Amino acid sequence: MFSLEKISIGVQTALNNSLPAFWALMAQFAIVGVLVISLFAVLGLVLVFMERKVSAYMQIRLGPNRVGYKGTAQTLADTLKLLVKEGLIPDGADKFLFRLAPYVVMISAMLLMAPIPFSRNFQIWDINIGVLYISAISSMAVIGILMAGWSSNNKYSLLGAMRSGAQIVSYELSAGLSVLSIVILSGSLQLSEIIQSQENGWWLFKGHIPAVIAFVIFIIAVTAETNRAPFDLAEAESELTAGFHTEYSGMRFALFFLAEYANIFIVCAIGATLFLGGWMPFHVGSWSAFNQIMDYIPGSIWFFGKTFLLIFVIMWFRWTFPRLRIDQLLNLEWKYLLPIGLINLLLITVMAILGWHF
Amino acid sequence: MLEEIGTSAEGDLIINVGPQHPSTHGVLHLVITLQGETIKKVEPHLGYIHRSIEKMCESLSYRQFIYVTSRMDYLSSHINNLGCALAVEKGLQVEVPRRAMVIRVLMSELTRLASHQLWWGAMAMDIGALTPFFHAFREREMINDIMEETCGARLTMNYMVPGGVMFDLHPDFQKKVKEFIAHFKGKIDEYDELLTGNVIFRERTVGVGKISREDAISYGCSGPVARAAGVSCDIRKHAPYDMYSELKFDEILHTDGDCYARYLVRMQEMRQSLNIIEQLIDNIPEGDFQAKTKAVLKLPKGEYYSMVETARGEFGVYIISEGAMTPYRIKFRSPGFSNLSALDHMAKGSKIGDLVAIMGTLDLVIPDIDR
Amino acid sequence: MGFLKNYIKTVYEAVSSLLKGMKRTGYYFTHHKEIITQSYPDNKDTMILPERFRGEVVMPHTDSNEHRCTGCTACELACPNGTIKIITKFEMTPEGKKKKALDTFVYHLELCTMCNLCIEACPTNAIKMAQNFEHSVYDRSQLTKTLNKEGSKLMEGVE
Amino acid sequence: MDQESIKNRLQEKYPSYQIDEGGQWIVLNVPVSDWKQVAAELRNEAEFELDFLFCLTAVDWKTHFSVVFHLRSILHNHELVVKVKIDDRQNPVLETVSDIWRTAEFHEREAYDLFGIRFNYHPDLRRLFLTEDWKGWPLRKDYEDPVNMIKL
Repeated sequence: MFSLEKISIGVQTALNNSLPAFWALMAQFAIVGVLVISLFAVLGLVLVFMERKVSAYMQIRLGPNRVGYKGTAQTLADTLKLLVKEGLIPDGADKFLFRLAPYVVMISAMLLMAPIPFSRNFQIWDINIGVLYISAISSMAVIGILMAGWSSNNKYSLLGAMRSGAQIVSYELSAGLSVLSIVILSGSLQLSEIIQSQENGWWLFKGHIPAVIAFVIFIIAVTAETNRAPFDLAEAESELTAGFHTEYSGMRFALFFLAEYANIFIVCAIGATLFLGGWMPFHVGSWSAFNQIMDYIPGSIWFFGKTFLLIFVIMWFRWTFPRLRIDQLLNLEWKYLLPIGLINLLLITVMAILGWHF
Repeated sequence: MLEEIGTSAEGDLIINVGPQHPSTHGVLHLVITLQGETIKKVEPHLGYIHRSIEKMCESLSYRQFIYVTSRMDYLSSHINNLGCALAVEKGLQVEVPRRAMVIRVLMSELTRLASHQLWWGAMAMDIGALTPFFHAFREREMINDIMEETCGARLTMNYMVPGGVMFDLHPDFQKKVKEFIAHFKGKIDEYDELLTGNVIFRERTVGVGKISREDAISYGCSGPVARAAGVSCDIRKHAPYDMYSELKFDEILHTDGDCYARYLVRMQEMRQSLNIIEQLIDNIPEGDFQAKTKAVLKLPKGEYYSMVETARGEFGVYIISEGAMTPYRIKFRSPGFSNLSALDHMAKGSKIGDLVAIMGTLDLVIPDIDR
Repeated sequence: MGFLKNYIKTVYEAVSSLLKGMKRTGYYFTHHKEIITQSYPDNKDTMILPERFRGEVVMPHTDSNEHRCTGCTACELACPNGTIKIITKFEMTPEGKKKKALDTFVYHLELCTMCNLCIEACPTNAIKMAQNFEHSVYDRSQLTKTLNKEGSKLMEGVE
Repeated sequence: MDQESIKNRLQEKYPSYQIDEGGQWIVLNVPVSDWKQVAAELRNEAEFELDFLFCLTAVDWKTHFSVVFHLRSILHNHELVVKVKIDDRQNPVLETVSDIWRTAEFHEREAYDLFGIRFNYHPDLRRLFLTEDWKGWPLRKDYEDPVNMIKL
């Protein structure tokens, strides 16, 4: 059976046998770096194409269908276009920060890749405070956005950045609370253990209704955190033209664009890991025959399937809903999501203590 | 003309919205004074597409000037043309054949539907929902096809001529319109599903951009903007032209005067337009489609004013004739111009997002404002 | 308790209204037959334009290179934009009389608004509207066209 | 009110003004000096209540200007046309009515922009369509612009 775990272990032993320990580690770093960067590039291409097709079908259009087989190379063509485009820096911009901002956003997205388990034991860094690490790093992206908005010397950008700041900081709370509920249920911050705890069923099903509520809140909160419609106030096209990246063009814009999609992938991967069991196949309690059949599907396919399902849901949101206003956005967080999240967390705690979950 | 773009003396942020901006639908330029996200003042700067159509018309004959008016409010070009044709007919004392009148009303209502559909999609896009735009265009495309078949063009038809219409109806017209009615009746409920009931949409529009009845009158608002504030101002009811006095339809009135009321007025107007088309489509009388008119039209000395209800409101044509081949002076009263003047009043104290919603529900067509 | 009931009701209504919209877009996502866009230049061969569609003014010629234009300039007068310029010449009739005839029919497509007034004005049906709509060229001067063909003459019997 | 009673009522109220009829609507000719007061009366008196200014324009008669106001009463559904004749062609001035009908603010700016008629006490009398440095008043009959105007 195909397994990413075997490949990674094989590579590791091969490296350790042929190189001294330090250089083996360095070689591992290099391999991981190259893999992450290429994963990002592939993700960007795939997700942008997916978004275009999803939006097209929802809008009764055909979508890209000319470049490559059924338009699959369209995003590649667009990337090439962005690469050769001139990257303008507006007069009066803070040039250093202006250049730095896309990298901050991008790097924070890349760092988030570290604790995500793609398959059994296929994980860059199985840190024991994985969930904490994720919530810490994911708040870093806002610095990049604020940097971009401020350094552009453009009022639209500034407004967009300020909106984004208020939005991400508030929604971090709800996302954190719903992540916490899973931490309480599984009793661990380590992602591999959280997944292991879902061996007899995913938390979404094991945790009764409170887990479902936490899941819904999580999806809403991460949609807001990644600046996706209906919460795309930071780049609200009809209000702020393009928000914080109004002045960006060429490759710098492409980095922002890529980071947006990479962020979507990451938050969906986290959602899939926490609530839907990550690479863990669909298991039902004591049905061992059923569970064994499910095990024949490799973990990585389960992981990507779940992640892309969540990504599709987030895209579905975007192509259906109107945008909220900034005050309504904060209302939604502070008046609805946060209180519901807190009560929900209390319920889950009670449930976990009394052992009502499966 | 433009202030030094920066911050005002009080430290407020001054932002240029437009002339190139996704939500101004054209080249409208608004200079807005902001305090944080709250709007203190909106000041429109017009003229980016000013062509001085009124001056142009002074050198065009009474047949020729009609086509120019399609370029004002291009979304209700039929109705604009109709207004001009009515004004000329008033001067010429021509009796328009009944068939022509029915065709004119049918075309006007189809235009109104097409315009409202485009508005629906564009307004949804302003508010942030991108999908409705394409759904609206699906139905609009059907109307455009009908127009193309009968009038020969999709947007600027120049179909109305003094004394009637330019061509007879296409043989397929009735069939296609019936198909359209059957199709659209199902789809308008989908419109409601997608947007009307949506909680985010309601949040964005209910209570936003309020204008009271008195203010609406004082600002000269007309059309759905005024009717949403409770001003009964439908020209089709108050000064019926062509066949409208014989038709059964309701004037939609709401009293809230906010964006949501304007939205509802237009949505219900679409149903009313469908109703009018249904009444007429099976009762198109036989006969001429154009009255006999002289090759060279000369209006007797005098003043002629005709009003029609376009999709945006009251469109007036004021012709002053000195008895020559060309008008001495023409004034077009465009609905968007007066509606725009109320924008500052509506948007004061609301957020930037609201400004976009208000502009969306005002349904501004910039060439109509600039002329 | 009323507050809590209202609160739950608002949340429920909000969520159900959102789901309704998602149901609609989800329907279209899964029903690809409803797609209405066409792949424009690929479908050029099957595209049908209505015969009344106004794309460009043309002057039909018969096989023997005859047209129906007498050079009366009615269309030139009817045109609101100065799109048409007719240059006439004097021809000798067999009886030895001088007769006005068309020399060049200049048509400025770049000025034309396709308002159809010239076609309406023409007493001899010499011009008509063609259905082509792809007018873009690289040089503006190419938009100024001469409608009567080289060496063409007036059809017999058209006055 | 129908046209006849409007006419009678106007004659009673403004005996010195010329009233034209025969057109579509009754036309009341008001001198420049009285305009503001007449406007307020027409707007506020219950029997007229002409609260809807639907068209405001100016006409250049080569010797003089006339500013034409089309008024409607939403309540009574009757219309009245008021014409104000401005003789001074060099320096045409009229008092603003933008405080009576708010819509006049834009319309007067338009008339100022295109005809050069100044409206005194207007809150914000600037060019509306044209740029501030535009020379001349395009809708006047004697306006010449050899560059932008194409004579056919």
